Amino acid sequence: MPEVTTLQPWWAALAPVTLLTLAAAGAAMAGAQTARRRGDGPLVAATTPLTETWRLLRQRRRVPVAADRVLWHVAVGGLPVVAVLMAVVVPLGSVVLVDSPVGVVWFNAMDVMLWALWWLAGWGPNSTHSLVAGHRFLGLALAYELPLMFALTSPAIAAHSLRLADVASAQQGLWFAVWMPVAFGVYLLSAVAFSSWGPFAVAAHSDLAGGVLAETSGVDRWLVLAGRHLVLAAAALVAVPLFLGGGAGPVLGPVAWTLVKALVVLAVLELSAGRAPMIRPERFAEVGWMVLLPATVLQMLVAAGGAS
Amino acid sequence: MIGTIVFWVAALVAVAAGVEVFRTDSMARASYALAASFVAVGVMLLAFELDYLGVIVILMMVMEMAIMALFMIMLMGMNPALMPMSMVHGKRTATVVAAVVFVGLAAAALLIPWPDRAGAPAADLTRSLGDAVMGSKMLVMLTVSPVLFATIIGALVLGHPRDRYQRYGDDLERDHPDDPIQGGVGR
Amino acid sequence: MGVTGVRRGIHVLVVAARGGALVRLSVERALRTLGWVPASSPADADLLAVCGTPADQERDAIEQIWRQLPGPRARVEVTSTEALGELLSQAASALEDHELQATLAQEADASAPMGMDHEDMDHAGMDHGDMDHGDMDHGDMDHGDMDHGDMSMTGPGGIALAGSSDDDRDGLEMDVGHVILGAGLPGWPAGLVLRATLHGDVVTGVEVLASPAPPSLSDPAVRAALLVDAAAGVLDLAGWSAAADSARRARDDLMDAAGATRIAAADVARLTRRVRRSVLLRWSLEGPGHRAPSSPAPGSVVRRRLIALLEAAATTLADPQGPAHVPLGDDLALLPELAEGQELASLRLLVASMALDAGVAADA
Amino acid sequence: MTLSLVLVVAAALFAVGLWGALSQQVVVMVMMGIELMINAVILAGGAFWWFTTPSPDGQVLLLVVIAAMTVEMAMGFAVALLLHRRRGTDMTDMASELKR
Repeated sequence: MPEVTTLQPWWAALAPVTLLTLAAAGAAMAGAQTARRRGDGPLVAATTPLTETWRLLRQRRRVPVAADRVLWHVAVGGLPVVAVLMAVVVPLGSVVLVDSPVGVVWFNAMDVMLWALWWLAGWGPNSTHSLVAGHRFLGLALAYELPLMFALTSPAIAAHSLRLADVASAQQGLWFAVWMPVAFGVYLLSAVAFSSWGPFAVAAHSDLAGGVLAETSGVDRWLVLAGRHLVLAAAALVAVPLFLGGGAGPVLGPVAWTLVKALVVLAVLELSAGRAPMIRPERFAEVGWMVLLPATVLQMLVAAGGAS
Repeated sequence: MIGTIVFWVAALVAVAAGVEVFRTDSMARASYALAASFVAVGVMLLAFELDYLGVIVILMMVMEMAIMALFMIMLMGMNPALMPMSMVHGKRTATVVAAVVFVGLAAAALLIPWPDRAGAPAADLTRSLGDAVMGSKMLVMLTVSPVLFATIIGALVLGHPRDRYQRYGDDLERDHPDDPIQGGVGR
Repeated sequence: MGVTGVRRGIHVLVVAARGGALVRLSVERALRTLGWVPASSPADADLLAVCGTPADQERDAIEQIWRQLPGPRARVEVTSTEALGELLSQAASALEDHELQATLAQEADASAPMGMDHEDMDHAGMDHGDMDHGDMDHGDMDHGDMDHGDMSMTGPGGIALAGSSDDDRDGLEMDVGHVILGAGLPGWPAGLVLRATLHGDVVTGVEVLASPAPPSLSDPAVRAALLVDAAAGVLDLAGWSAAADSARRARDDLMDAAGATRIAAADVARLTRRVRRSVLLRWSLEGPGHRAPSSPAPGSVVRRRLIALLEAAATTLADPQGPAHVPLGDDLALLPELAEGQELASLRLLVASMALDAGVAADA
Repeated sequence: MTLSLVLVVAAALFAVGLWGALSQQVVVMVMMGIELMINAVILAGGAFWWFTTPSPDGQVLLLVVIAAMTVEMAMGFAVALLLHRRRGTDMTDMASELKR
């Protein structure tokens, strides 16, 4: 078992800050891509998240008639919270905020929280479009979640542990991403899906007038949009110990390596936006159950064979 | 200290959310109140160092309630604009029975001299659970798995509105099923 | 445009009144040069840009959309492309005008149903706010004969509840609703108003309440621009915003008075190849707008129309004297048949693929 | 926190669930009551395990309880759905006879 020091609780304040910085970088990347497509300059591109934040924080929020405010607020505020909770179990080199012995399952539980949050974000405003979008997200979730669970199991089996630090240190020499490509691929795909982003942006898409965002304005909207980038950033962070050898690497320290790797994964996730047509849940469900699920089960067998 | 406070806050949330399940008029709120109750119990299990089981309870129950909320709305048909309605029968009997059961159980809990702890928990409880499931208690898991599998099949058979003859034709002659919306693999 | 120093990143909801499609193209082009962003819904918008002159019944709808802008907010009505830059910069300064915004906020608070929380059940007969969302029809509830007495079919806030129907596809009740789809949806054809009957999110009926009046055009470049614009709309709804943005650039080049037509023609050709080649697009669109097995032509209606739109644009550019394709009337009549059994989101794709703004519908 | 106190909490949860299971008219609401009762059982089981015999066997037992709950839910929903499709009701009173 590798030595990992659990940080004192007051370091916890740094977790949201770090994650927010990472998410801001991610949002800037996505913003830059959109701006480039629209023909704007690079300066505009990089500042898109800031101008958008400024705009939304000044905007008043409008609540539709007979909205379920309580559940709506849970959904809107829950996204950033879940993202932070996802990230706290990630070891940064030899230190970790919460050294959970079941970090892999914890991550899984937090991604399941997103089922509830996206649906509630659709339910809350009492509007047809957002409710349909919330339902549609659950349809997608049913398709990606089981393959994701098996994809998460593969590294855990190979490392003989559910602890993320153990999983990271089990990859001395060869990263799990290299010899578990199916699991890694399904992980990336699911990360995009549970963030409702890129080709899986089913909960907030223009074909349903913005979906769960159809009635969301002001600070609520900011929380949902920022929460989405935070979730992407958290998923990128978790990928590092799971598949990319944790903080291992030459010259730079483990903390730096973890962040660098996370940034690369984040770039992959963020830049998936707009590159491909939407993968519709009604089409994807069959792929998830009939192609990805068997593939990840086979991957798990390979992982078990390679580990023993 | 912090652990104890968290525990009792969770206990309070668990019971309060449980009561809210039956007090609220909203199907969505009822489902998610139940989810909150389960999450609180999951947190309490974490206090007993049952990390794996605690997290699994949270994971499964949030997932289940996300789907349950759909069933609630599907079968009870409410939108967020709710009308208060009472869907209760035999309220008095239920109240009496529940009260008696509570008093009985609570009295038992407080009055019975519970034995002291025998043995100490393993150093790595998750690993010990895994060893038990894959070792001495393997038979239990071998029994549970087919039960779960049978449940999946049974529930699908009962719940699915279309059978394969409706999809593939009377003699199962179609290459692609006749579904309202075609699936991504074409099966 | 001649507008400099204006804030960037303003979100604009572009609403085209009947016959305002051409003006919309100019406005959208202006937005891009300003670095402004098209809004996806009224809640997202800072600025409401009405293109063309709305008729009386359209005015009501636009007023309702205006009420849904959260504020700070401003609105402009663009009837011609002249002085467009000035109009927009005035709107931008209106957004920064604190006094004006305070007045607008007071107005909004006075007219909005305040405190419509869950617990307040007695605000019956309030203003619905959103015309295209909460407008559900009354229906029967078969819990009615149980012991909870008489229930009104209208929920709190004056919003009608979903009803039930006998011929429900999934055999579930209480999921029948009606939505009005019209102005305010991004990329929606100017002047089209639909009333859709939904079972959950499945469309079971579509009624055309108002149909658009497509412009009659002589300039082939503009005609091509409208076709490419329609293709961009389809691509956007299909989620492929990279391709949609290329299409919009080509469209803006076509609208350019200086005439970047030649470049645009090459762009359109490239885009057509890209769309044709995309396996993912083909796969993704097999779901929506896929005709019943009885239909002779296999594949997705939406994808075929999308490619036909781009090809029609290319043909128009290559041969300016060429014929202006099939008229739109009978095509819109096909919509109810095509839409039945589709999801709400797929209905949007179907409508977009009809290119009603361009006034020509490609052969499906 | 002692075993007795935790058990009182579990008893409270159980009683609330029981009240719901006995008094609710709608099948899904009855199921929510049952869920709440199982929730109490899980809590009590966890407490017993921790305060009396913290051996792996107890964890396996809890795992089985959780599995049983999922089976209950899945079958309950399937039956509720079938009932709804066939008879258009979700009330327990109207489903008291199983024949059509």
